[in-house]
Amino acid sequence: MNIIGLYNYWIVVVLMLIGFFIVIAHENLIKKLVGLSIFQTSVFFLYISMGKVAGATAPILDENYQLYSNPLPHVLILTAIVVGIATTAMGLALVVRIYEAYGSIEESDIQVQDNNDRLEDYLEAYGHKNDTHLFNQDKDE
Amino acid sequence: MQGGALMYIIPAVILLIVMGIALFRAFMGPTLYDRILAVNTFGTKTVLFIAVIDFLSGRAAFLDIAIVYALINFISVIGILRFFEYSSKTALEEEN
Amino acid sequence: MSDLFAVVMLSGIYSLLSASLFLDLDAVDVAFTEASVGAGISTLLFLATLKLVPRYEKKSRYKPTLALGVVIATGALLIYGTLDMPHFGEADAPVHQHVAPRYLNDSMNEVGIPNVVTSILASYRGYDTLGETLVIFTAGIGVLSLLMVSRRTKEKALQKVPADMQNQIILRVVAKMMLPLILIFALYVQFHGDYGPGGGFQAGVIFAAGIILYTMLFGLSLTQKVIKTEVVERLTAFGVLLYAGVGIACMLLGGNFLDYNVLRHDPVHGQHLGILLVELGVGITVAAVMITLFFKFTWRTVKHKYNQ
Amino acid sequence: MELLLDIVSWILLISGSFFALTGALGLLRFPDFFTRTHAASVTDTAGAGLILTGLMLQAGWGLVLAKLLLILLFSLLASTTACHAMAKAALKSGLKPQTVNDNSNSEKETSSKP
Repeated sequence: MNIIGLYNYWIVVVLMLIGFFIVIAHENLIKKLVGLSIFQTSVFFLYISMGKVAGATAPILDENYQLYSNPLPHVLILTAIVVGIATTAMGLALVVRIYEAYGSIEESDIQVQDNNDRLEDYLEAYGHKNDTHLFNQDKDE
Repeated sequence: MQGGALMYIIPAVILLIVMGIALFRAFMGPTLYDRILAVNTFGTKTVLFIAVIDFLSGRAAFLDIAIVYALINFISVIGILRFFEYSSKTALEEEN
Repeated sequence: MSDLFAVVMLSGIYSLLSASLFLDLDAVDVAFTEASVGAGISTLLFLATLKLVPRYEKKSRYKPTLALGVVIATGALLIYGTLDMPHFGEADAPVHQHVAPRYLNDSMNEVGIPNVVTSILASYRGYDTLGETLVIFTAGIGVLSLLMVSRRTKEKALQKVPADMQNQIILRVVAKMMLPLILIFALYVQFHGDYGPGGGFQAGVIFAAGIILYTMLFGLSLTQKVIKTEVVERLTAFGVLLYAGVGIACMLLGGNFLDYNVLRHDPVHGQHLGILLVELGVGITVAAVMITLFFKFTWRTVKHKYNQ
Repeated sequence: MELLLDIVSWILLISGSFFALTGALGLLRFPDFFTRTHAASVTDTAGAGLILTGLMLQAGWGLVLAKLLLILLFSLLASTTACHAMAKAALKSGLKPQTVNDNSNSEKETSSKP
């Protein structure tokens, strides 16, 4: 078994893991989107490298060439790239709105604010409107 | 054209080295402007690299891609610079 | 790196590099798309967003140990999974057995254009591409509704905020010289897509990049005189309608949906006409959506500046 | 005739590569941003011009030649303008060129730009 011939998949795996790590380990939403696009590119690499045939040329028919790479992955990925940018733009628009609503694009800040809101609702619902010391204590943390 | 391949291989290799150096500068660059400069250099060298590679592979029809690179490189550098029109004071702040 | 700006710039380089890699793997059309989309529009959109949100990342309070563990475990599983895959560049891998030979051998007789990628994109897998175009259209609508700016705010803001880069005279002159070349090149890519790398997706993005360059240097109010926002927004829908309309025309002429053979007396000529129209629809939608996206982000910035 | 063309394009390609390499060395080794701009932009223009002309001689008449000319035009216009804009933006944002007095122990490779 010649294992070295699989190196293209390993590159894909490494890239995919870098993207994955950025998405789950960083709290900044913009960085998460960058990580997502790296992840996306690794999938593109997977498809395109599968379509490659050794010694072949690009699939534009020409009488001088006989062997062409597989054009089907190219088509799938070509549209995927453009759709990818459209979804990224959607994500960026959401980030802008989140920043306008919360004043932060860090996940933990957003979570703290959400929890505070929920606590406030809870206190209000159970008639502890004036027990603000509870609320403030939580906020100080 | 007997000398053929070698004529293109030497410039291609040198351009690759240059691209590597530009990438290094983009990572290291103490100020942000160094990074922008490195990005620009990287882009122009990629254009040349693709042009040379096209001749090496013999299918010169792919020069379109080099043109797109040249355009996109210009546009993105302008975009980056425009970003600083608003916040030129903060542009020099060093990142850690 | 905590400076998001540097992150965005490096991701632009990454995108250029990956486009070179695609070129090396014979995927010319994909390299084309990645270069114009990934390095161009994507960087510009990220920068436009960074103008609206803080530029520096906060230090995370958590240690990334758990995340690293999860990632390494996933990686080990994936590597194990690759062991059964066919080798890189093998000509008899299963991927190359099923439909690809048909496309490569028969598309010249059935569709009659040399670029196999275009003939698959627009003809063999026309449904797919219609779906993708709709997705782009939907994303455009989504951003449109998320980042709405009322007309009154726009008008008020325009009076106060001067055009960007007012003082960059050299840039403006050079950009004016380059703009026609960019737009003509976009049209060339659009209509030469049958014979070389290119097509609606790439041409749309390049066209949009040209308009965005103009907007960046001359400001939104001047761009409004060249190309109205309302017109661009209508054009997003028009592209999709053109695509679907070609399909319906095929049905009315007695064929299946998106079966271009019936458009002309000669099937190959019909295919040519169908692909041309469909690619035009794709190009219009992509260009209009990209321009709309950029406009929306820029309007948002103008609004924020005005409110301050 | 063909031999002559070959020789000329050899010379052009090699000298273009040489310029590109020196530019990269300048980008790597020069002490501050303005000197680096100087190194990168000047050699960018020279290297691109020489390499593209070398390729043009090999292309022969046709669409390829036209495309190469277009690339040459773009790179001449775009890279010089971009470098100018960059240097201007850097100067405006308060980045000062390093002068001899700033660190007298460094060699002659200091900025000449105002």
